[in-house]
Amino acid sequence: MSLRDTIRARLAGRTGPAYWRSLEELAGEVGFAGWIEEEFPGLAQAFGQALGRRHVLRMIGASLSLAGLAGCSPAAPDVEMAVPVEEPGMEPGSIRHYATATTLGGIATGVLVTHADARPIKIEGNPDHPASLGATSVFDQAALLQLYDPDRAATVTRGGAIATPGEAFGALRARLDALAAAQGAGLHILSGAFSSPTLAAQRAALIAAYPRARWHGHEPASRANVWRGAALAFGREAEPLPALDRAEIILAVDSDLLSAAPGHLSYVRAFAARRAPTAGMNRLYVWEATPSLTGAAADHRFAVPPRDTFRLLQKLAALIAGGSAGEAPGWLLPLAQDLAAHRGAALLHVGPEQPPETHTLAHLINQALAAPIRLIAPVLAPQSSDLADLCRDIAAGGVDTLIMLGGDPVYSAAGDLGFAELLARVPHRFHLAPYRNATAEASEWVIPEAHELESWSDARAFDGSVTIQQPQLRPLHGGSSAHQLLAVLLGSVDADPRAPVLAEWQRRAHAAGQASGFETFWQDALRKGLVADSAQPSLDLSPKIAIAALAAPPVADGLALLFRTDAALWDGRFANNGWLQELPHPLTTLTWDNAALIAPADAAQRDLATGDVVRLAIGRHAIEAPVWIQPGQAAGSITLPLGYGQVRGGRIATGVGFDAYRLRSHDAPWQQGGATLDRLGRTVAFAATQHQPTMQGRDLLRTVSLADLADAASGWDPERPEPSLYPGAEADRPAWGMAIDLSRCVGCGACMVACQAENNVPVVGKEEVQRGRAMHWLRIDRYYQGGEAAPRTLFQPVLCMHCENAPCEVVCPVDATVHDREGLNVMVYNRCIGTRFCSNNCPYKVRRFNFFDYAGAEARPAAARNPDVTVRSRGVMEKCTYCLQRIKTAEIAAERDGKALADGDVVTACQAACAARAITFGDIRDPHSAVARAKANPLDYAVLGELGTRPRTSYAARLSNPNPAIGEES
Amino acid sequence: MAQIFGPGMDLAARSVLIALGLGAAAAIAFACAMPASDYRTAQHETIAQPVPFSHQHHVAGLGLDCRYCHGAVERAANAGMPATETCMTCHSQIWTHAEMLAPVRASLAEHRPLRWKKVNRLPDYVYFDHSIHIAKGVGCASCHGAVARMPLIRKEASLSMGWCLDCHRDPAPNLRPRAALFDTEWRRGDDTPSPADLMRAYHVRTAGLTDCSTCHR
Amino acid sequence: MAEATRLRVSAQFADDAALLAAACRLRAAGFAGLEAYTPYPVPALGALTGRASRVPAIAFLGGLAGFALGLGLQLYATIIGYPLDVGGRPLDSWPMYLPTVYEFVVGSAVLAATLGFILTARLPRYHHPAFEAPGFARASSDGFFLLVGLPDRARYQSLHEELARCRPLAVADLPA
Amino acid sequence: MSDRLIAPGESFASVTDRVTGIVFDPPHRLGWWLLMLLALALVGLGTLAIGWLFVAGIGIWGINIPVAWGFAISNYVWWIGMASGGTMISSLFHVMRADWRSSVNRLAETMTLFAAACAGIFPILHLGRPYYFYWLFPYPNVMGLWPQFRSPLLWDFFAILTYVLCSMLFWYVGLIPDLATMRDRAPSRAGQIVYGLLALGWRGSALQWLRYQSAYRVLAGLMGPLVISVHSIVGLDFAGGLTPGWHSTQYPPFFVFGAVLSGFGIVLMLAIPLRRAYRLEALITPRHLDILARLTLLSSLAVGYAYAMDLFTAFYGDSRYDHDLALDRLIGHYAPLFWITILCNLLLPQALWWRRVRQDTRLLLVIGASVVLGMWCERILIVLQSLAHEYEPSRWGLFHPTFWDWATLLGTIGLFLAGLLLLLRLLPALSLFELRDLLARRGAAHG
Repeated sequence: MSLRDTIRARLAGRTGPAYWRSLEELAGEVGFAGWIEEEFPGLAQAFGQALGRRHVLRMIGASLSLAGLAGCSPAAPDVEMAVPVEEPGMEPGSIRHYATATTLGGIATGVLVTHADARPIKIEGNPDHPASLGATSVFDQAALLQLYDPDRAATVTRGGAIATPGEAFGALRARLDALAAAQGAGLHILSGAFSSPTLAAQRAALIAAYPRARWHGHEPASRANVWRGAALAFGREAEPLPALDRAEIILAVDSDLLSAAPGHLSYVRAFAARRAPTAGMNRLYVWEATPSLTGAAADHRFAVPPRDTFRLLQKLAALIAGGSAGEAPGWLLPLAQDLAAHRGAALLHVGPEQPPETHTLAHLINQALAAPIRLIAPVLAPQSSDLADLCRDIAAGGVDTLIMLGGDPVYSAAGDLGFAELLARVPHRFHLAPYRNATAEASEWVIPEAHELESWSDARAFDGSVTIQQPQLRPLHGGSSAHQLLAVLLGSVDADPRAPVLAEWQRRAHAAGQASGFETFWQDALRKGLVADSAQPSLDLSPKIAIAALAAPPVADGLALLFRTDAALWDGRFANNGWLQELPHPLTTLTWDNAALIAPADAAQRDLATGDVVRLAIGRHAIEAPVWIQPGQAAGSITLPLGYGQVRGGRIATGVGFDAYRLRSHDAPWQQGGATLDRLGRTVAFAATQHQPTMQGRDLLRTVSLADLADAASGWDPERPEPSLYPGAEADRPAWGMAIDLSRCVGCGACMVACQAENNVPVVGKEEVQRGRAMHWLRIDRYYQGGEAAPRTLFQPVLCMHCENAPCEVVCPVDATVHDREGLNVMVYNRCIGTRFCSNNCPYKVRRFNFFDYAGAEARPAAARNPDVTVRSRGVMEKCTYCLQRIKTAEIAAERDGKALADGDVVTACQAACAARAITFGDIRDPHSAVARAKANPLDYAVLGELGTRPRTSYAARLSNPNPAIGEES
Repeated sequence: MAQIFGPGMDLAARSVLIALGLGAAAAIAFACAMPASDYRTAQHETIAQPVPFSHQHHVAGLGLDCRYCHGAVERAANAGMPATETCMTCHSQIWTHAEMLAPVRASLAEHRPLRWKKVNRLPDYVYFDHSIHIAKGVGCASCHGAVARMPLIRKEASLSMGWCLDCHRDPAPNLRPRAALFDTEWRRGDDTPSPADLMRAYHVRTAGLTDCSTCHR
Repeated sequence: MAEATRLRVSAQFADDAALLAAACRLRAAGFAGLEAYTPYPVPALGALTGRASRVPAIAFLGGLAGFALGLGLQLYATIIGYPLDVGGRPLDSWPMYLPTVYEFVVGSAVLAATLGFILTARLPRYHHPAFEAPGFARASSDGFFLLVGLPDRARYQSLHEELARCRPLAVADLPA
Repeated sequence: MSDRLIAPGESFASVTDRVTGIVFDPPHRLGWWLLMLLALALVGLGTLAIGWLFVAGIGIWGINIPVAWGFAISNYVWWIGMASGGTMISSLFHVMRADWRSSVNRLAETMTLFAAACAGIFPILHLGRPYYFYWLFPYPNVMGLWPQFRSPLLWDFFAILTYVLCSMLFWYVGLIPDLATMRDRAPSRAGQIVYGLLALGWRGSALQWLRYQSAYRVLAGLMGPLVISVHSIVGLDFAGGLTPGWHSTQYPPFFVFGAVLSGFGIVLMLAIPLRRAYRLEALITPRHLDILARLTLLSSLAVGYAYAMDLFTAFYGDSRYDHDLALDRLIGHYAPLFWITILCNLLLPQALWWRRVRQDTRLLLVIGASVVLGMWCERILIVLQSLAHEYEPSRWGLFHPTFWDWATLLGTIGLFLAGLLLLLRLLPALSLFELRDLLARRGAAHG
């Protein structure tokens, strides 16, 4: 081949961003670990082990993010890597996205992983995936940090001594052979909830091979109540999927509809879409014992103690049926009428914490209302026996070998099971460990578990749709997946991570007689991140029981303890994740801690103040926990968030908060009565990011009820933008602006974590947060309105307003913060000398300062950072840039390819993450741009506009749709 | 009373005072000039590389196009360094046993990267994009100089912020026709379109080119 | 003043009045090259020298220069040097430049005044005949001295006579 | 009592002996050394604090967001205020030909010098990246960048620079004739040479005096406006911002009042022990103290007016932010600071209406000290309390000083003390030639 041809060949079309990777690419790209070692020797110990030694990737991008600003003399030469062999997708500066899925409690959310220079640096939602629709949750965003967590289990150990994977698998085989004679009797496997068809198949195969082996399921946040409730109502287990887009009236009972329920991102999308007068605004009623995001979004929220819920629901049912409720709160009748009046467009949703009976009752009422709800078979693989059974078997001495697939059952088992003690009696204990957690400590063999972004697998979304999870890089710590481990149990010799998944889907293809088209199917599934039409079919079920015949669940008397998954740590699996630890809890704004939430009335009665440590006891179990006085908490109940107080499992996870599992009962996992509370006279200092609960009557967060809309519709700021003596901005460039719709925002915080991930925002730790030095560029202010007992909760995301007449700029003595032609308030880190005058002069207080070398102190590997964003050094100011790097990337691409920038070409990280589509960004010059249209909303206003700062970020007032018959008071 | 100081003192004192004044002025001038000096910018310096690669030989001698090795320059922010296999396309045929090329062969054999020392280096907080400069008609030579005449590569421009600004304020003189972008020996001729024409042809707009956000993120 | 002279005679007086009287007398008698030294300013003596101070003028010029420099520098930097949009303010926000200009003015005026004084007062001058006058050390605490220079010995005698009439505390010839 | 500015029976010689005696034959050597050691110990502490600051970063201070300015800026304003007061005394009253100034101006100027030095440290220390402070200078650089001249901080930078420079020149020019005196009385050859060099060969000829007086008058005339501008600009550092409680047109004069008050306070604090220790009662007479006391009273009233206006505009105006802030000032977390300020700066000085108080040096000392303390509280209050309660309640937060905050403050106090003590032993503490001038014009007897 002549030279010229070679050149043409090399220059020949490398196309734009690909959304998937072929198997060949993958084969190449698993070399990540290799170059990490080459490029960041320091990282090797950060990962606690010497890393792989395969292909070395070119690493320019990351070297940008390495040193940050600190002491770089232009003369100092540094190294530029040249790879031995060019791999596809490793072009320097190339950005690619690869589809996969993250799971929570076994249920999948489809995501696209962004790769810069062939390494994952960001996670976005997968627009094609029903559970994501392009949005992400805090957990999805934080999965990236989890992936790079240096504290993850890294080595195979036996009894604490380092061993090799070969030895571990060998030992497994040995146990299996030993038990084979007895058909596997004595072989027990413990796994979390899972929806993976492959794992289900492997389980079936294993049980087939060893009929007397037992498989136990253990999920701390189980949805069993939901299915049992359905079973009671319809004779078979089912999962209700509310169609919020068709719902006008919604009654959520202790519901996690907008925060945690499988598919909540899609629910939020549908709910928010109808929070506008033009969209036939829906109305949300919420009964709940402990405040939740759903409650905060409600038009009417009623704090209902757990013991009353069922009885109240019965009365409601009676009222809807046209009967009488007897003695009931005043709002019940209007509510019932409202529901009844919207037959076919009204629905009830009940959270998994409510006992099955409540769910049954709700199902029956929904049936009566012809509610827009679809019933499907539960997407999680059924678990015939649970942890309690395992404990019984151990106690009976029938367990010879226990294989624990992932998780941390020792920590997350209900206290009354005494699993930790029982586990010690099992002769052979294997743990596929994500971290060196309590379970790993208690196990004989510890095999590091590969992160789901490192491994091949598959998982179902809330509606059953399957995503095939493809690894984004080779396991950083050389971990294995559950599939690999089971493959070994099933006798396969090589531990090829892809084989089990590929085999399962080939089998299915054969079964469906589509073997021929498999390759295309497979590539298609990988590219889309979705297996076509794999959603669960609806079940057509009819009630098998009458409301009257329904027996009330046992009510918990006395002081009730409510156990809830944590907004940041879920069931504790994210405890070692700095982003989530530092993510302020939406309602308390608490970071780095959990607290026993107590109602203001109860606190007053017991003379408790926030921070007081109390002793909570049920029976012989007791814990010590600091209380937090939580407005809106139902009197007589105390909420204990799970997931904290771990003693093993990483530098960050340990020694934070208290462990509520110790008080948890296996049979009543969500609520227990008859607890006692004693003051200990000690207090702890919390690290909350907001200390002022109310708005002080200031006009920062505006609210309007649908009824008063007409009056407000005239608009608040008659003259916008306010007249100014100063010269206006040029019209020759885009004018970037942002509109935030407070009616849509549910305050989940996904935008905060997305921003943190995108912009290399450092984690500062509890002490620094306490000292008021949290670094989030984007924060969510939480204000209460009304009385402590039943306040209204309002959320307002606040980021840099990019004021046209920016007060911060005028006071900077060195031009470190100035405007650019596109109206961005630019912060030039490398020019900043740190006078902090700009922060003093910012009325919105959106500027953050590096009081210490926060970025340098992070245990996070430099390779995990976004190479397109400067890492800030000590002593410089920083703030939201409207994702300047994304703007520039889009602009350069457009200029290079001679195209005009189109609306939507630039999407900020927060905007992308937001399920509610509360954030709109774009060019406000163009009257047709989405943001311009959003700002045309009469409810649109500028916060503190009277100061003449002319912010580019504006807000649309929060619209509520209260029932006139009830009124705003509650 | 006697004199404390001799007759010579006045002259001495005055000269000392004047010297001090001049000295201070000189020191300040030096401090201002220092950052622009070659010593600080490493301008015109060559750095020892793992392989003494001669651009002169490969570009002027063999007539290789810049893009043969720096393939990403038209598409990506970073021009990119050639993979070892690129070197081997030829050197698997010629100079196969040259001592000089041992590191190259080793790199391919052991899958270890060649670690070239960066010559044209920007601070980490500067985001330079090769592709847009090429697309807008700025040739390689404008920053990298006449590489075709460099046996060992050296830094031709100071790459100081002021130097970047000179061009960002008035790009016209540094634009060249598409055909000449990768020709480091190109000189403006009579048939060359005028700078103004080139500005129009490439749709170069100077508004905002000196914004901080153009280079700093 | 009296550099050209060979002979110098110093006379010490009891107080400024006596010194002043003596000075007037000698001047009337046609003696040139008189220098009077006092431990504190005696305006009348100053008046005798018949010179006015140029220091105020120098300071004023200094101030003018400071004004030009201060304003020029800021206008250049913000309009030509590197025009930037700062908080939407116009490039020539001259009212906001005035405080700095003011400091420039005062600063350079003070500097000019000081230098002006040192130069016009002919300082530093470490070696001077006056220091050889007996007891001259007291000129900086409570001594009042008159120094007379003579071109030649012609009027030497008459000078001594004149001085004697002024009742000095002491009279001395200084070594040439 | 006598309203004399110099006790009877003082002569040129006696005055000169008294003052030069402090240098050439100092009394209380032990006491001086003890004080000096104390001062140096404080300097050591401060050096430690600053060293750690550079190693660890300004995170070691209590500052945060919203309260991004803390002790550093408050101390800076406090010191610069006292400095300004000193200059005010020596320059303004010279221009007004106020004779009484003669025996305290040297003290005031020297105090100014070191107060300004202490002040000058803080703006640099408080930077996140202090090693780049020189970016505030307009100098040609490879980045093609200039300072941002609209920033009050930059005004401040130039103001301080000019102020320190001019104060030194003013002080030195004022010293020249006295240096000559020291030269002529120095017992040792070395002393003669050193003072001789510094005196520039001053002879006190009629012509030199002529130039000297006009020059000094010009300098004094320039220093007055300068010092007023300096502190007005310090006021603008705050008034230039949007922050409620700062954004007020009266800040520049308000800050000047405060500066003058603290200046008189500190001069009282220094003059009284000094005249006692070095038997200068004859030169710093009750009359001087009486005048200083009256001026203290006057400026205390001016400051009181400013406080009143601050609250009045807040409550009278319709800005709810200012309103809330003023209320918080009266009863909020930082209220104690406010009331201490009122007590020290406004109430205690009212005692000076009574002649008996003005004559009692002990009481004067107490009042002087209380004013200095009060002014510190005021500065702290202005900086902290306003920042802590800005526009968005969700961002309200408090400042808690750390050990290092205090250490740095003490360090500068030590520096101030050490400097004063040193110069006390090296230079005439009072302006000799002006005292002579005074004596001459008062027709006092010759020695």
